[in-house]
Amino acid sequence: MAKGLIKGLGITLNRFFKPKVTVQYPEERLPLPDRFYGRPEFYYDKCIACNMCVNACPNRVIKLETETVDKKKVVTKYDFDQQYCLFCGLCQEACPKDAIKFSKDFELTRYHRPDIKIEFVKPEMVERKKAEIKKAAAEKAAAEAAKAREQEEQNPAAGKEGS
Amino acid sequence: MENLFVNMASGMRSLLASAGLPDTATDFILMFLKLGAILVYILISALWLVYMERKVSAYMQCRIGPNRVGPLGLLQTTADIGKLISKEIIIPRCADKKLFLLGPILIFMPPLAVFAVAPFGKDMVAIDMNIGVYYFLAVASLSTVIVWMSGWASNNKYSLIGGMRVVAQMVSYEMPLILSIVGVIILTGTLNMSEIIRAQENVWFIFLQPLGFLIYLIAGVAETNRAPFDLVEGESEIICGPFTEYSGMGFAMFFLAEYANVVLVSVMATTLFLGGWHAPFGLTFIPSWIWFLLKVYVMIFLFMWFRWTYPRVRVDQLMEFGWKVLVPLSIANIFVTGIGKYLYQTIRW
Amino acid sequence: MTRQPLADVIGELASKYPGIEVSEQGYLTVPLETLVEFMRDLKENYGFNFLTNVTAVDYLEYFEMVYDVSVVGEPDMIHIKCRVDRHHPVVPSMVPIWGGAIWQEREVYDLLGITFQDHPDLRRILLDDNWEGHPLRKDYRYEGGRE
Amino acid sequence: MTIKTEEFLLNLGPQHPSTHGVFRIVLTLDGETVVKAVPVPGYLHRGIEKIAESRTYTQVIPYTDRLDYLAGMLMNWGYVIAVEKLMGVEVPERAEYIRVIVGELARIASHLVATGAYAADIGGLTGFIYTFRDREEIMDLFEMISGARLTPSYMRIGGVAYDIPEGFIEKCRKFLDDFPKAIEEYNGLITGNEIFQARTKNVAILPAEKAIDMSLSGPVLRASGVNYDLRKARPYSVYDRFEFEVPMGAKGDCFDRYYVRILEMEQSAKIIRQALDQLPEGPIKGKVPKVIKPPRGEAYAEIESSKGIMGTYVVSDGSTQPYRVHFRRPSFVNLGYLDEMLKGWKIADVIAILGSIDIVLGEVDA
Repeated sequence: MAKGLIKGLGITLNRFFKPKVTVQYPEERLPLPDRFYGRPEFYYDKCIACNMCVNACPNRVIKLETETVDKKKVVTKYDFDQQYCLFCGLCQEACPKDAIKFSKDFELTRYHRPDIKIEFVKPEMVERKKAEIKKAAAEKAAAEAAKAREQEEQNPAAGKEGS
Repeated sequence: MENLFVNMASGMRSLLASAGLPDTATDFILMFLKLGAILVYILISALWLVYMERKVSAYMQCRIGPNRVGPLGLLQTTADIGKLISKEIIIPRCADKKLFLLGPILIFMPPLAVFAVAPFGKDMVAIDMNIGVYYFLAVASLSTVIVWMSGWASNNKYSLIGGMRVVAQMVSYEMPLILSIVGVIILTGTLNMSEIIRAQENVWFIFLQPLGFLIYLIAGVAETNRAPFDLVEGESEIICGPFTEYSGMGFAMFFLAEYANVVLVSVMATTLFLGGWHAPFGLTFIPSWIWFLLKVYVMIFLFMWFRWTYPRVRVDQLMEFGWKVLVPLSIANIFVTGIGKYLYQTIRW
Repeated sequence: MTRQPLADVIGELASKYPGIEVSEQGYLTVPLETLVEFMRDLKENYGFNFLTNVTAVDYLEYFEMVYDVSVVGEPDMIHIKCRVDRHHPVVPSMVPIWGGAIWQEREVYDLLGITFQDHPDLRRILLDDNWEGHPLRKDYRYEGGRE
Repeated sequence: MTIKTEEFLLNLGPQHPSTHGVFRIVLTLDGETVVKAVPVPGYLHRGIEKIAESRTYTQVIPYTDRLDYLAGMLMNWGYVIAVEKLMGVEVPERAEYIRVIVGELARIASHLVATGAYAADIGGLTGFIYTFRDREEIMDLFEMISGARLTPSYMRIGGVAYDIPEGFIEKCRKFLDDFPKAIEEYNGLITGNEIFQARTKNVAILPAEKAIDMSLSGPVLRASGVNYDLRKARPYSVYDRFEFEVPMGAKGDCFDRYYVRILEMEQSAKIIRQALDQLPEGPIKGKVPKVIKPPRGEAYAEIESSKGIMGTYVVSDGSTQPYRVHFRRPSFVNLGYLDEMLKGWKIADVIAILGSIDIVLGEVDA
């Protein structure tokens, strides 16, 4: 009559002496797979400002702003509003240059609401990039000028004819 | 060791007597000391039992349970109580304020009062009453009124349903509880707890009254409102029953009182069926009071084991089981016991 | 009992009820007037006893009720549509035929504002009782949202 | 003497330990007996159908996860299959097999929650912890294959997002090997328990005709003895290649509804085993253009989700965004008969009956 009741007691008592499955979290951690969607990471130098991730995002989490310096796009703002993120990975999938990626960091809680929004691009990064572009452009211009001068020197007649 | 507490008491008595106090005053002071000791014991054991319950449940569920506050998490309950004390006591609008606040104050009274007659060891009983069992049954059932009162005073429908369930459950399970004890009383012919324990020197009544013990066990679980008879709280149905609206210390009092009741029922089971302070297999080198507590904790473990294995019965099934199964069985038990005793006596004499 | 092939059923129905349009995929468009009669016929004579899906679409000029009816234990399913006047969106309820329409029609009523005649309990179901408008209509404008 | 009694209203929910979320039932009670019950859903309504109208076809996928969040994979599947039908996309075989594997894993996960939560509803919390312990294994598998545990967003139109990672198959097989033991444990602790049986047997018997009439589906329908499982009746994907049975109940009471789920888990494990054995090599995504623009038209497709028939109706106006998306959510439709089912039972049975239908509020309220 009470067979099931006694069997149930047996199961719980059996479990009482068996090893436990708890993982003592902050000290012990389970390994995370490579595909895990944790905190997003942005690689500033890889980004080509193609806007693919912005368009792929279902929840309009990413805000991308660019500035054109010497015909080149410079990312001046890449804000990731994490509180609205669905962690679906569509941005990562859309990015052609792997500039946005999800890391394995899952401890995303913050004490203050504004801290949740990640502003990836720092002003100094923009400055550096701009300087780099300008420098590259200047170098290129200088090289071109030098080349032109060289050509001119080698072939002064042609230059004159052209003008 | 054996007479640790007894010697302490007699030492105290002689100390007070040497101070020139009259006998009545000494008795008076000593009585208070004994009751104070019981109070401390109940509170500490309630705290410890909350911890034990959490550990037992965790171990049965492949978990570890509290292990952060203090060594092995031993201070977890203390921390919880500290938190509950510091919380605001919220009184619902339109609640009967006086009764609402009276509930948690009174809830500890019945178990406290009953423990006065509990024999914790050889000669270790605060008040050796000759109607101890009767006193236990009478006072212990008082808590019903208090729980019902708090349920009614809360002005919450869940609380009210819970309160009504308490009454219904107590009325139907007090009956088999008492009737199951009657078997023991027939065997011993006394209501005095110490006498009952002394009568079990050779054989524990669990062997003479197995059915009585089983009925007592089931009814005892129902008395303490624990699974599978935890309809009063019935978390998945009526939130927390009569305690739904209680917060902070009020809730903590009910919570601890539940464990005090568990200890109480276990103490009674030990006294009536498990041979009280008698040591089994002649292991008398262990003091009697340790044996007693050991048996009490085995009983408590049994209660916890039930709770973490069984689902809850339904209210009509509870009533049916109480009235249609337990009451007839316990009456049959009394009948058989009576005949058995008569036969025993006629054959012997 | 072997069932009539689905294509035959559709063909037979199309010839039986004059106003029915059949699309390439086998979707039926039934006029509102014969809808109840058609549905009852479908259940009682063709054994389509399981109403899986009831919904509606707002096409700005008109509403379109969509019913998907199938047979328990069989692969057959018919996709039935019915145009409803947008200014006077009243449709006969399917609850008397298939009880399962009860909540789905409430949902349609709630989100698209189509009224069902003879529905036993036509109240809003997902939105608040005091909600204004019907969100799944294409001309529904909402304010708020984030930032 | 007669005592004058009065009926009273009890508001069960939206905040209640065992309404499985934010569901509310307004009960009219006579003592403990239910006289009238009015279910009130909608507390978790997020307007997913409306949101979907302003998203591209691919962007809807993460929102479908949030319908039945206990079986996100199946919800993904139900949506993509409708878009694929609309576009006429061929899904490669390997992708179909992967879908079957993760879909059946999701079914087991969902049923584990249903089983455990049901045990907790009846009052035995230990069963709940046991099932969640084993569900964790499935969550780990999902994490491995899709990167997320609960909301995988794993399926894509025309295939799946990623191929099976290394170690997944071994881990999956290990889970399947351990699973019968776990089921034995549930049967010992929950199913076989006399108190549990007393609480659930003969409670809220649902006759087959009524179940069909009310469009109930999934385990709720099959518990009443109706053989209607889309995987068998109208095999989609590659389900026609597997050998499995459709478990059915005899009576249609709460116990049958509970036990059918346990039996279904066993069958799902069987399907996964076969799918792992037959898993072909090949691409995981069909020929789908980068920008998904289905032709004008509409499609309605159904799959058998863990709660019942999950259908998706998609209307396309030829742009990149769906004109209208409608989800036929099984939990929502299954609840339609709740008010009648509850009548005449006790408060404790209300919980038992609601639990036996196994609802997920994300799905009910969409």
